[in-house]
Amino acid sequence: SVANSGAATGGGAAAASDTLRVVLQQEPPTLEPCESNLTSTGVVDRSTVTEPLVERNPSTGELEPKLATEWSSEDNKVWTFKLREGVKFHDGSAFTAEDAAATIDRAVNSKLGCNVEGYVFGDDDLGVEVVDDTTLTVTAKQADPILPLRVSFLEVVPAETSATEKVREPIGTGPYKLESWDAGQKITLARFDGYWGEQPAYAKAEYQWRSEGSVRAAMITSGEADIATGLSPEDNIGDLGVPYPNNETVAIRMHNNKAPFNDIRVRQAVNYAIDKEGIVASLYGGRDKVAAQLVPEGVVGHNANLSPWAYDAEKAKQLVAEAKADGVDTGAQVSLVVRNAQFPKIQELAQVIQEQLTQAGLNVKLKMLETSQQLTYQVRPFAEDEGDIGLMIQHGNQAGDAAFTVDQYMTTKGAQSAFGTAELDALIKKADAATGEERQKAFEDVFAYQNENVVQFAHISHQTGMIGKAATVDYTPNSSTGDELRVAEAKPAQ
Amino acid sequence: MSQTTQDLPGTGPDGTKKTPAGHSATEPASPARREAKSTTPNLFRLLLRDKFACSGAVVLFVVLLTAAFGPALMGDLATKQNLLFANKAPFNPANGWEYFLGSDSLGRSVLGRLVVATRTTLLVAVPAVAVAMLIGSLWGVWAGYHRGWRENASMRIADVIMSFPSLLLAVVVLYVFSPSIANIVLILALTRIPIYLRTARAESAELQSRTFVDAARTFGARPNAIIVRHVIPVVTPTILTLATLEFCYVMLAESSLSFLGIGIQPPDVSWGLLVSQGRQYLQTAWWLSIFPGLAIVITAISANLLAAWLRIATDPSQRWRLAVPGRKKLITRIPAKESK
Amino acid sequence: MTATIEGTQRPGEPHPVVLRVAGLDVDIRTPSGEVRAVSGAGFIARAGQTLALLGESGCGKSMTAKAVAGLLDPVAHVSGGTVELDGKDLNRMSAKQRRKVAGAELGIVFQDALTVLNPVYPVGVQLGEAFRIHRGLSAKAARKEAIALMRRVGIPEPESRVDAFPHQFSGGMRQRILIAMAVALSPKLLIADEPTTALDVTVQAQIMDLLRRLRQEENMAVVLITHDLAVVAEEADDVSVMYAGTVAEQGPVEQVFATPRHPYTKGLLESVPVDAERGASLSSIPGSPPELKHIPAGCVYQDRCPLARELCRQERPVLREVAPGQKAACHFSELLATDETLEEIKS
Amino acid sequence: MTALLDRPHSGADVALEVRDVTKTFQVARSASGNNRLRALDGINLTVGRGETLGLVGESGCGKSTLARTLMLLEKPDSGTVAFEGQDPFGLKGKELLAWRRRVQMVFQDPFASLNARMTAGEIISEPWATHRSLYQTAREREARLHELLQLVGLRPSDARKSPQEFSGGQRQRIGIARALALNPELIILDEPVSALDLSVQAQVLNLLNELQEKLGVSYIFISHDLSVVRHVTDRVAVMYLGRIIESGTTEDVFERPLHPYTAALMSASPKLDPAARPAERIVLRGELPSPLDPPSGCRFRTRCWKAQDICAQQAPPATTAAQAGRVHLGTPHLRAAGTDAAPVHTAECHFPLEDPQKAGLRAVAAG
Amino acid sequence: MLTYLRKRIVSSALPLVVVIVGVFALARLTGNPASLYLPLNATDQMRADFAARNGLDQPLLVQMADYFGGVLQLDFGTSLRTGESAAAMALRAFPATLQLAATTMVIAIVLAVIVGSWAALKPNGIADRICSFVSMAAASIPDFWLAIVGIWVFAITLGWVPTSGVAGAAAWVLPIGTLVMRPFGALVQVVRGAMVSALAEPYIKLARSKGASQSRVVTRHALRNAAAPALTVAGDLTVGLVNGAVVVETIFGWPGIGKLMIDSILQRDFAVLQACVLLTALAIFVLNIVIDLLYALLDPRVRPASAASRRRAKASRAAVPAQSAPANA
Ligand SMILES: Nc1ncnc2c1ncn2[C@@H]1O[C@H](COP(=O)(O)OP(=O)(O)OP(=O)(O)O)[C@@H](O)[C@H]1O
Ligand SMILES: Nc1ncnc2c1ncn2[C@@H]1O[C@H](COP(=O)(O)OP(=O)(O)OP(=O)(O)O)[C@@H](O)[C@H]1O
Ligand SMILES: [Mg+2]
Ligand SMILES: [Mg+2]
Repeated sequence: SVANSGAATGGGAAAASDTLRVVLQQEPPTLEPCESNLTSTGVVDRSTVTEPLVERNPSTGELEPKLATEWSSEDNKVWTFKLREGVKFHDGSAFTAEDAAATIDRAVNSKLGCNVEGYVFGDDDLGVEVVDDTTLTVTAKQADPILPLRVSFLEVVPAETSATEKVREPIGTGPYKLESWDAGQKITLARFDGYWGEQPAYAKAEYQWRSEGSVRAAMITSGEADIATGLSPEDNIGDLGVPYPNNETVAIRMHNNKAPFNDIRVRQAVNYAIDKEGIVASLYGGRDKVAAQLVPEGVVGHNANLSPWAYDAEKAKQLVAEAKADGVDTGAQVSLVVRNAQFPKIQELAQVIQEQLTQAGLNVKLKMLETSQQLTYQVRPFAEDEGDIGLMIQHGNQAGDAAFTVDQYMTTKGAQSAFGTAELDALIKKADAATGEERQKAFEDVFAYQNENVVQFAHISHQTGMIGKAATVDYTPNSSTGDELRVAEAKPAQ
Repeated sequence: MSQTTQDLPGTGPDGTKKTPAGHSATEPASPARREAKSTTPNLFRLLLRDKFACSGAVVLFVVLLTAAFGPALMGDLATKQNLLFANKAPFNPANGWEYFLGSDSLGRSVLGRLVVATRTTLLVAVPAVAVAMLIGSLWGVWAGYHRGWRENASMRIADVIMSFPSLLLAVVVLYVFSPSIANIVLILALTRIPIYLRTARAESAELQSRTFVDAARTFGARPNAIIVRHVIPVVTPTILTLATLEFCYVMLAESSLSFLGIGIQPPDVSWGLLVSQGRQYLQTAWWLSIFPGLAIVITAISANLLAAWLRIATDPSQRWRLAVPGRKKLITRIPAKESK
Repeated sequence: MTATIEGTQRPGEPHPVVLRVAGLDVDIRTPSGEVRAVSGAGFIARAGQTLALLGESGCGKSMTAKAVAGLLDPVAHVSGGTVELDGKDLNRMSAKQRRKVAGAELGIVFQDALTVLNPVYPVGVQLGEAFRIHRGLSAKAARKEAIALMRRVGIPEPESRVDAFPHQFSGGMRQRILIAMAVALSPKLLIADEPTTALDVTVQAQIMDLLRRLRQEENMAVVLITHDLAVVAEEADDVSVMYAGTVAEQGPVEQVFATPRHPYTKGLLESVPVDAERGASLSSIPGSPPELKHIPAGCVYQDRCPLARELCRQERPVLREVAPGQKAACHFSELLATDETLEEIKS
Repeated sequence: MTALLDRPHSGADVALEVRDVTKTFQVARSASGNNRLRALDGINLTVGRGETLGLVGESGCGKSTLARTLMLLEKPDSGTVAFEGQDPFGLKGKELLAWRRRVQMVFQDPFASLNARMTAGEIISEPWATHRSLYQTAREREARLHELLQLVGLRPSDARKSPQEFSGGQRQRIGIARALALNPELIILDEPVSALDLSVQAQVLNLLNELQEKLGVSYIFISHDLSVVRHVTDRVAVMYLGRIIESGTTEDVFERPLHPYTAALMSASPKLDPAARPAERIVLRGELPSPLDPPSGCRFRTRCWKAQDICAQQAPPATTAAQAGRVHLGTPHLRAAGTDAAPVHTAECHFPLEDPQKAGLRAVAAG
Repeated sequence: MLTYLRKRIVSSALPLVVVIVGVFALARLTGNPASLYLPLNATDQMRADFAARNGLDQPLLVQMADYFGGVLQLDFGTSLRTGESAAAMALRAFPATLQLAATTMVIAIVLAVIVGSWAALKPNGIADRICSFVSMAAASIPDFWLAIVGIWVFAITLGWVPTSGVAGAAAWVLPIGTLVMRPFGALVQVVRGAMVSALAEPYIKLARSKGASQSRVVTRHALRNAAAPALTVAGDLTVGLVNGAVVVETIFGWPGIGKLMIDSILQRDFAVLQACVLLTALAIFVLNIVIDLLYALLDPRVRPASAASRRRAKASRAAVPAQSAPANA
């Protein structure tokens, strides 16, 4: 608001303390709850305006009750959810099992084309049944041990919500309700008095968006905003920058249908050739972690025993040479396909990798593309290129379960998987069906197997995000802050 | 009858008494006079006389040389990474001359990158300006000369191009083709054609009503011949001046495209891209964006200085401005004497 | 400078001296250096009389006029001499003082009537501007004055035409408007630079008529610049013949035309097509004036003069009295005081 | 309306014949709502071979428009033009080019008609770039260029200079040399000397005269300087508001004008010789009426001191001198040449003027 | 004048249609939006549904016919991204851009007229040289760089203005300060050139002959005559701004049409893109007509039919080719 920014420009610290001002990277296209797995939507929606039945604790990885208080299943197929009583929607109506059922139907079983549908649920529809006002059963086609986790992506909306059109301004049950949306300028949320849980500290939350990182940082330093997302170390935020591990992993995905990546030695060589430690140290200020697999610690299935590939330029050269000696055309051009501005310093990273792969004896051409173009390389059916393709991917597992990673990236026909093997597919299938310790173990095997026998990926790092936070605010980011910024957790600093 | 031919050579007015000075008024006799005879002063000499334009020319020449030979000399330097030597400040002799302008976030020499970027920048800006200038001005001259429907249609086409979002064009070209220097040139050239088209058309329309063009028509000269002989030479200085302003614009447009991520793509490197990439290090490593920015500004100013001069130098009615006041007097001072 | 003109005040005479120009030098900047376009020009203009400045194209007539009015192009500047208007030296005045004089005491009609009016303002506004500047009149009052002026110079229906734009007037009308503008504040001196060259004879006659009337009514001194001998003969009292930036000859019109004492004047008079000589070849002055860059030492006319001798190549003749009231800058002007043509004199 | 009779002094040798040529321009609508400006309104002209026809008239009466129309720079709305029996407007391609070669023009303004960015040599030899067959080799062209320069009184070294380096008179000579480059048979001279001062004017007029004598060129000579016209032309046509209102031999028109406008013109012309000045000068009232809204009937009536009611109602018929009750005197040198088909002196006026000599006689008789 | 206006409007309507058709066709060359709007692992069925829902499965000509049918009923389609009416989005963003463009141009023109006239008083003099340096530098600094430095200096270090946003007058300072540079630089050059030639015109001397002071000569007589070329260039520059000051809008979070357009392009949000282009093209079309009217207002000679005679008059007096018409950018 005018008053706020006016005061802010003057002193910086004297921000009105009843409003939390957040500055995002981009404006949410909509606040449609069934698309809240999209970062730009979810960051506002999730657990703030709308709430799911079940919520994953990003720190512990445990599922916690939200609008459902209990859930259970005998066979991992039919799941029964007990719903919380006394919950009200922002429009005053009471939350019942009807609403929960409608939400699931709308998001998963409709023709709405919701983003969660493809992202979290497979092609199959779910059976939903309202038992009574507070009881709901959800039936999966096949046994699904992580169905509650999947359900945690479904933000509950009233049953009256249109099932044929998406909504821009949702009605939810969350601690904040949407007060106003000045399209292009800002979104204002106001504390929902009828909230069933604890009242948040801030009466209002105000979202703005700036695409330049340095501008977001500047807004924190000048006192125009309290929280800024998606900063990078260069944005000169100083002490006000708070880093956090953000679940994102960067890797190179290699195709294997052409020379030289059709030879596993070359793919191994790529892994040896990249100086991950060096990159992390010099480009990312040592905050990122060198990665050995596509999921970071904290995700079910993360294999703690895997160690990253050592940086060994000599070995890389040697492997390439060996392949060459065996008749592999190691001089064939490889396109290193990179999406512009996907994450901080991606251009620099791409150039470093190009350089290091060239050192190893490969012929690498850098291809920086805009999102839509890059997607044609990222998702099946893959665009053809004049040569072999190495795609830089940034994968974030928001769900905390490796299934969300491996199904996509490692199965033979996975939407974002360049290739796989039958054995790996089998391992994955087994892991998907497993539960508990067994599940953890099974996915660990999957990751170990890929690193040893498939080598589709050259892992680079598990990234660290950074938010800017004014000294007047008390908020601790966690691994999901980038996807769901729970403003209700923020408090004025003492 | 004899009167008529009096000033023809050989039949001087004073018949037998022909003296050198009396020989003629138009043909200078003394060597000194003959030397000064050429009244269209040598352009190069005029250039040397204007300090500003001269320094502009020198800068442009250096830039051209850099673009021509720099990459061969410093190509390796520009790509040699050294992650342990990242973001070193400039003007530190201890780092060696290669790092005189500092190093970037990958430890590459800023100097080397600047030099290599010169070629890309010129390869984008010069052809883009040249292509747009050639097409736009020839088209405009043609449209303005013929007037009528050709003029109207051309102006409407210019309107279309002007109101077309050039960014969309950029994305289309980048998507349908691939991000390459040639395609950027294509976009920038295409979108700037109307500027020349309009200017050339206006001048040409004015020129085609001039009497000397009518005169050419009376010999039966064809329109194209008239355009080549009479219209183009007059329009050229204006178009050239415009082209220098456009040169600056094109460099900027290219950097804006880089900023939006749809321009020159790494590993190619241009001044605009360097500024764009360097902007995030503004507070931590100012030299990454300041030096390429300066390069753009200095080149633009130099081109403009030269163009301003060229405009005056080629305009007979303005050329006197290039004279430095009181520099040289061509005034004969002969004491007048009363005589009987 | 010896080439000044005494211009003595004849007491009790109705034609006091208004303008006295002496030794006027004007230099022009060119890419190859400075050249002198007007060199030591001098003349006087008297109230109620017309002085004609005569000379061929490019000889410096307009330059002299503009120098007197202080309106030279930036390419040129006055480098010597005095210009006295009513006894005040204009060249010594500050820019501000000169602006006070401009329009109020000295009016000028520029050579190119077709372009000199500002195309974007109605003529009424331009006519009234002098009143607004010097008399501080309101726009309304100035407009009234403009209408009166237009009526005075014979523009029909001034009330309706006062708001018309210059391009809506014919050449002759525009010329009248310019004259009206120059005489708006009844200046003491009016300089008219080729006011009729672009016009045909019937309009020319009208304009000359107008000038004559204004001169008589206001007792103005008029400096009339032209290269038309016939106009000079009909309109002027005195004439100054200029050649290559210098004054070649001056004196009362009848006297100068009857007995020219400079070979240039004589040559000019001989090249007039006279009715009787129809179809025959005309006499002309061979060659062309010297380029400003290459003004010869000695007499400026030497290259074209049939009488030129060694003396002419070495010494520049000064303007001297060769007959009562008549001056010429020629070493041999005495030779010319005959009825013979130049050809005959030479041979 | 009867056409004004007009024929050259020697009936057989007609070079150019113009019949009823009308040209209108589309212009901004005037107060009366008219937007068609009749610059030429039924022009009839004949030029004989080797003859000089003078065209005089007030500024804006259409002289240049006529010249431009004859040069095919404007297309007439109606009427015919025939040069040596050929209608140039019907020609195309090679034939048109051949015609262009034979008819040339010198433009009114020596400053605007030369391209300032070309040298004199380039300007003069420009026509050969179109008429390539005229001089095949560069050497021939060079030789001809020098010849032309010499002819117009310039020197070979002048070929390298650009127009700004020449004085007005010299520029006009370049224009003439350019017109001569194609060896034309008819040259239209649009005020060739009005920008020049006396001595230069004399040079140019002499040159033209000499060329005519040497090469037998015909001229149409447009000017408003009557003393010059009188000096150079054989016959004169007087234009007023897009029409030719009087034509005849130079002497007839100058000495014995039939039309009041011609008389006014003659009388307004300043004279160097005080003796030649008319005792009383006819000063016309008012301005040239707007060609957009020409007066009804006789165009001149708004300024004519002899106008009566009929002038406003009827366009005046063409009247010959004989019809006006004149004794035909003819021109001495033509009579000497032995032609009996003397040119006719006609004017369009309801009340043609009396013969000044007769009037003088009457005055004497009355006195 | 009215007939002229009518003619102008009719003759400019066709380009408007051409622009829209061109944008329509070109946008569809940039690939299928489905991958941007559907989950990465969307099934073929989902893709087909998406295409059918948005009419993307039809042949291009049918799509175009549908679109124009809609346009005639003022239905400009809905945004793929936000589900809002495309027209509403474009109309919401446009005023922000217009405000920015108008303010920028007004400031740029005023400054340029002052500086340019000052420089023109003594061509090639010291003031002129300084102006030429300053203006050229202003015109050649990358705007995004200037914007970021501006934020750094004025918002963070000095704290005088907010970094970005649209709240309050102070927020306008940086975006306009950034945007004004290029028009200012280009216009100074043009105004200077036009003023140099205007001050050399004979009517200036006429004004001086009446005793007009320097300031009167410059402001009353020269400026108005010099306005036409400046107007042309100012028009072109305004077109550039109306088409969206993308960079500045992006950096300062200015919710304008430029940002909307680039987002729509990058997000393949065709309906919004088309609505934006239609709107800007319309605005440019109106702008061109306004400029034409301004010409006539500034210069009474500019009446369509009298143009020919004016050219004649001008041509006949030009002793040297009129080289004074200054170049523009
Ligand atoms: N801007 C200029 N640059 C260079 N030389 C000039 C300029 N203006 C005038 N001159 C020169 O100064 C000389 C005098 O010019 P001026 O205009 O006084 O001649 P003029 O006698 O008025 O001629 P005209 O009868 O053609 O008007 C000429 O030789 C001319 O070439
Ligand atoms: N292209 C044109 N468009 C409109 N009107 C024109 C055009 N050309 C000439 N006119 C008009 O036609 C009339 C005749 O013009 P023209 O130039 O033939 O006159 P002129 O007799 O040659 O005059 P001057 O003695 O001034 O040269 C004028 O009223 C003029 O305004
Ligand atoms: Mg003059
Ligand atoms: Mg004419």
